[in-house]
Amino acid sequence: MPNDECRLTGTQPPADAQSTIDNRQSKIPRVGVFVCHCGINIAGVVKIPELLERVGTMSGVVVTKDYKYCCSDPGQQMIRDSIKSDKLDRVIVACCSPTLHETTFRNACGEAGLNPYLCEIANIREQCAWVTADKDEATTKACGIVRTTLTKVVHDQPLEALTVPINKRALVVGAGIAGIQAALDIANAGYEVVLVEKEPSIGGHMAQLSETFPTLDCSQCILTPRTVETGRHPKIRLMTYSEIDSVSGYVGNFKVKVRQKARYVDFKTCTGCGACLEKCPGRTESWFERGLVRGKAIYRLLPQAVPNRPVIDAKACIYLTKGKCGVCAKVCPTGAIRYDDTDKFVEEEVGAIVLATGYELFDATKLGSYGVGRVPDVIDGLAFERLLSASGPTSGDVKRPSDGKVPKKIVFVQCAGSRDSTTGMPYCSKICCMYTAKQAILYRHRVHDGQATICYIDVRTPGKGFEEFYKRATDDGIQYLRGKVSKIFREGDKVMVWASDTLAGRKVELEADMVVLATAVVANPDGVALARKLKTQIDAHGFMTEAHPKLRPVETLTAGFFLAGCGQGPKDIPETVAQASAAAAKVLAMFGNTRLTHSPTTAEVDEEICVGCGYCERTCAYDAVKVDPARKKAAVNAALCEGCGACAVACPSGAMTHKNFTKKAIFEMADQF
Amino acid sequence: MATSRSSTELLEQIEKLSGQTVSDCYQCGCCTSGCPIGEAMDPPPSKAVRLLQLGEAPELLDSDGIWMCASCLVCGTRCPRAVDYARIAEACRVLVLRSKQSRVDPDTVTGPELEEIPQQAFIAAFRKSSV
Amino acid sequence: MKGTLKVDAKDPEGTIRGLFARWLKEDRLSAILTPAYSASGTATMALVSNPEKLAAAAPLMPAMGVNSASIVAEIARESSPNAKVGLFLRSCELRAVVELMKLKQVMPDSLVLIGVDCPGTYKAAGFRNVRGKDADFDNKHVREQLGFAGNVDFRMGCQMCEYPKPLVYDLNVGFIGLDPDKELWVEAATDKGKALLEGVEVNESEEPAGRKAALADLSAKRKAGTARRIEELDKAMLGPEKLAQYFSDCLNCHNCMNVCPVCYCRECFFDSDTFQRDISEHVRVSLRKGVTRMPSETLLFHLTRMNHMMTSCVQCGICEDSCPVTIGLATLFKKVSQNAQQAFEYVSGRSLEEPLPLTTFRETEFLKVGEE
Amino acid sequence: MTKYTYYPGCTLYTKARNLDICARKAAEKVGFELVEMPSWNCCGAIYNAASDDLAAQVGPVRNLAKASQLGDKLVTLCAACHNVLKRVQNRLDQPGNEVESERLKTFVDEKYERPVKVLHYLEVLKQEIGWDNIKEKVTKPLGGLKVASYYGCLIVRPKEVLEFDDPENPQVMDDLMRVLGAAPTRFDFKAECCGGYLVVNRRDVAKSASKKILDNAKAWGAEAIVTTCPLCQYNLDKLRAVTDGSIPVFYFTQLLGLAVGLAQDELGLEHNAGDPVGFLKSKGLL
Repeated sequence: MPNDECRLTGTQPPADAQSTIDNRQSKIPRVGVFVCHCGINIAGVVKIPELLERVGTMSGVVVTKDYKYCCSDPGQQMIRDSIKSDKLDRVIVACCSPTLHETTFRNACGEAGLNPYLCEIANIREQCAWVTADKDEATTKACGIVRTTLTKVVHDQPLEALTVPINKRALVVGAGIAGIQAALDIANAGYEVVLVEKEPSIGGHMAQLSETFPTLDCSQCILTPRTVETGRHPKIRLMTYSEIDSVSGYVGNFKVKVRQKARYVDFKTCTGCGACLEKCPGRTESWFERGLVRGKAIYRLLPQAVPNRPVIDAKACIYLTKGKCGVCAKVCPTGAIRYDDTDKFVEEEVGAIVLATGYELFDATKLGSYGVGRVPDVIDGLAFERLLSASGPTSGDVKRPSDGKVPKKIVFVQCAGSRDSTTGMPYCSKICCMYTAKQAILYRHRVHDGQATICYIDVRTPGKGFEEFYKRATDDGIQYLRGKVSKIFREGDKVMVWASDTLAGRKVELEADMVVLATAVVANPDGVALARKLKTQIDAHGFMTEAHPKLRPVETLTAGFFLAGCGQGPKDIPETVAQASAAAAKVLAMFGNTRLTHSPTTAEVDEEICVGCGYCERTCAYDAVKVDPARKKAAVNAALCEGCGACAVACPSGAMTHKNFTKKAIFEMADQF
Repeated sequence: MATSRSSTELLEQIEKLSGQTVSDCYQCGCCTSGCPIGEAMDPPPSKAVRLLQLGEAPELLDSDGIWMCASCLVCGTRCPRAVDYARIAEACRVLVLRSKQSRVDPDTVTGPELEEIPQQAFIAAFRKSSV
Repeated sequence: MKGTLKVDAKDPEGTIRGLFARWLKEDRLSAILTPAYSASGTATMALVSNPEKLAAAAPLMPAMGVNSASIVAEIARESSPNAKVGLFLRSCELRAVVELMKLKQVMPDSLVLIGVDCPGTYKAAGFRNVRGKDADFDNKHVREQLGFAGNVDFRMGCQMCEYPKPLVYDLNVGFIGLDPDKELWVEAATDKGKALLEGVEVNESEEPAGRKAALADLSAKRKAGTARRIEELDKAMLGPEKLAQYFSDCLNCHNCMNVCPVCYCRECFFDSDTFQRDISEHVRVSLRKGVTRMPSETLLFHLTRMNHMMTSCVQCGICEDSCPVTIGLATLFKKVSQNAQQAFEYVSGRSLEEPLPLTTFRETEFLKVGEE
Repeated sequence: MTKYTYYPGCTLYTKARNLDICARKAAEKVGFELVEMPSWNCCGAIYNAASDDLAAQVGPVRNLAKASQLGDKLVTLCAACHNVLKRVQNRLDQPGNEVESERLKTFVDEKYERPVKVLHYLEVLKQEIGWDNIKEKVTKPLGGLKVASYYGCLIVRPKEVLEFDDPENPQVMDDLMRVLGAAPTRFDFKAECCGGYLVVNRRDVAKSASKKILDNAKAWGAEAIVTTCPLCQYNLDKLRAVTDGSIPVFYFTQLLGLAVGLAQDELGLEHNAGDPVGFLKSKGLL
């Protein structure tokens, strides 16, 4: 902090200026300082006896104590006892980061009758012991950190935690296996769930898959019971072909606006007989079949779809684009076709939201040298799943797209866009090693004399039964070639692959009938857009960020939002299901309470000073601050406020302040250095 | 041996001259896969970088491979870790040439086609491979 | 709508007063805020509602005592759709009004922004002496406009002004690059502005090339001068030691803050109890170095003001005019705000639509920071 | 008629006259003029990428300084010259490189007036003239001739410096061919290296690299190949002629000249290998 003291040379402050002056202070609070050794984490660097002695002389400190592990029960008991016996009205615990144990120590203080918000953490582990080598310097720094915290704690006011009621309904966004699992777990616990899916039916990418690694059980067979249960569950309100328009409110009390896209089919009247599907002449690219076949304008994703009702793709429908045709309406026995259908908006009120927005595959046309789009027999892994799937366009026969011939040689290209920080994504997509092995095995099941070569950089098999599955692939005669593919091109009806064998140290040219790219897994772009709209955190690649990578893996930093599935990062089916159940458990744990507590360290407005310029409103990331245009005063919705302090910083006059982080306290803290 | 410097010094020199960090390479082999003359290059790019990673810079400087790179830059363009092998090869050549050793002696290049080859090729070849 | 307006009797100011009279008589405006002379001949601002009293109005007066945006903030804080007040203001004043509108401190609905070209102004204090007894001084000044452009007696803010023509207005009255004895240039940018020109005999045309060139020339000269001044300023002020020196005369009077048109807080943070220390704290701070300059925190005050004002500062330089110890605030704020605004590709007062830089985030901004 | 400062380079004055002459004459047909820069010197033929090698940059810097006195654009045609001049210009302009840049400029007598935008002839056609305007000037369309456009390495890489086109699947020359009435074929080796200057002492390597390019073009059904670079032209055309003669290789400027109505003797076909005249006659283009 800049200050404008005159610069005179040769004038040194008296050695113990600090305590001399502090002891003259008139209003002296009673502060107890408890120094934690954190085993040797702190005590190995900071000289605890010296720290205690120096802290003991600070104004307001009436007692200093230390203990090997303050967070342990005896450690907490020491604090509780001291509050009573020494009549403490403020507590400082000098220990690790407040993210770990602030709540622990505040609760301990609360149990001893001290307002929990009069307890502050002085972080002398991460901010001192771990980053300072010299013991004397570390001790002085720890002393400074405690002194600064002391300045703050004497300004602290007792606060009461806010509580808000909970609406015990949940919203689950995305009905792939993650969303389905989370919805079922919550619904089976007896709470209502609104399950929103943007596609016409549920199941997500899992419905596209053939068999699953490492057990080779049929994806459809294990998924269908779940989709059916979801469709029939009395507690689940299923909204397919729908998207989240907006979310307002706060944890426990969200208001969600859902846009139900025009389906042009009345789901109540439609029986799902499929007559319309046969007669429709409109053609379109089929997302679900990965472009392997042309779809129809009226379509359902698959015959086992839940709900088993078709919708019309307005862009491909001849009637809706040109006003002629109307065949589906003519053949429909129940008169369910509604050409005048429009988007509808539905409002739902929920208390918790599970985001299970899933993944997509990286756009392989960006990998220019791989010939995607130029060479028809270069396809991605999901397209190959459709070729292998019994419900796919070839009923499970492996035929290549260009001429329908059975490919005798397939080259599988791993890391197509993964682990690539220049043209693709820098991370490992995690599932490709195993699904490529599986696809090669399944290919050899279908085409017994087929040759499969897998070009890889590293084979990663960290999962139960994975390494054994990899061995099964090599036992089966599948050739593994270590080297990233650089170029794929066409020569006659062959697909040529330029690879290398880095183990032998040479370049290799492979001739194949077909190439399958294990394209990188990326966050679903619609999920990314939704996260941006909801202002939940996403990482540089669009994956949603968990509140803590180890200890809070299914929560977000925005209270009330939980994560499940590949929207948070690439993962396989068992991991996805486990995470979905964990998210459901978090929701249920929240629903086990009647009211939610909310930290009272929120922003507040001094209306005497506020002129309503709106800097705070525009700075708030949580929509918690609004300026009343008539009164020209800002107001804080404490239930929405996350206490980040951005508004208080933005406010030029100091009308906006942050409870227990007043500017006065902060300036005085800064003055300590 | 191209120079009398130690392997560590050579690696430092190569990294400085090329602006590349050899530890960035994770040996995926993409450079070797894509090299249009990869079959003729010994060692091929990925193996050359591996030699540097292993502290075998002198072996690389003595090799034939560094003289085969025609700086078409395909390897660097496709490298997932943005390592430009063409610049590493250039640095290696420069180090050899600066120790007054030519790879190609202009006088030894003969043949009837010499009449036809565009002079840009001669200038380029001699700039890259002779003192 | 734009074009030239004929000037009668070589009296451009009179012609403008004529327009004022017409607008007030026909009730197109209920009052007009304009530069005017007081009974004793001092330069001031006046809110005129009675067309009979227009004689005191001096729309082309080359003097400025306050940035009138401060006055507008006083009178138009609340929305009042029935009033129609014309603001006859210079470029820097209108730019400040625009910033205050964005900051919700001025309600736009009751106001009509009428801009006027301004080649530069003298300080209002003492202007009576500059002007002497020459009643036609203002018109004369307008006639020899560009001759005065490099006038070293002008306010420092004016000497560095690159926007002699207002940027946002409903209607603008111009004379730079024309012969103001014969004609003025009028330009309506909005319906409000067009309504004022209804019935006025305007010879519609494209903006004369001579006017464009004159404006560009003036702007370029000023920019060059500014660059030179900033270079000098850098020598005098860069670095913590020199910066402290630069402000060492400061009396902590806060005049600069009080006259600043875009400094809009009701209570300055520096007047709040944040900086009220008891004596023991003062002594403690003093003990660290042995001596503290009093009053304390003057440098912090100026740094904070730069920080708070940099994105909205319209560089009018009125802060320097009001400084009793003549600290070079105009050049300083020119530099600071220009740099800050360039960083955000923002120009204060350029547009009502451009969001205030610190309230928005563009993913493309500051991509280079930290790359070195 | 817009005039552009033009840098031909050594090879275009000798063994690649057919590339140069057609370019100058065709330019006038489509509406611009190439004004040759006076007293130009060698570009160095190949860019030296060693970070400390300033000496190799001096030649190009002198050319750029000279060009900067004449205008803010410099047109090149030879892919090698283009690559070198563009990369040296980029090195001069690179933020953070000011010290080196100033040093380089002190090595030459010519005053460096301003940064020069180095434009390849193809970029002039696309960006400055525009396909529509060229289309209007086509008097003898190429009758659906199936051509594979071969760009080589030097005009597409390094992509962030050359900023020419997609380095994996460039399109500019394909677009030009389409405008001229030809039918560009798909082609997977548009920007693969032909072996370049290795032809000087490793003819075998250049031959096998060139063969792959020709094979792929033929596999995609190309009847002819177009090039932008004298060395590519040599490796694909004359070098190949001694191994397997089967597909004619033209400079793109030759086909451009043909389409905008240059006379046969202005096309410099005698410098091409094989029987280009017979080929063009068989296609009804001569």
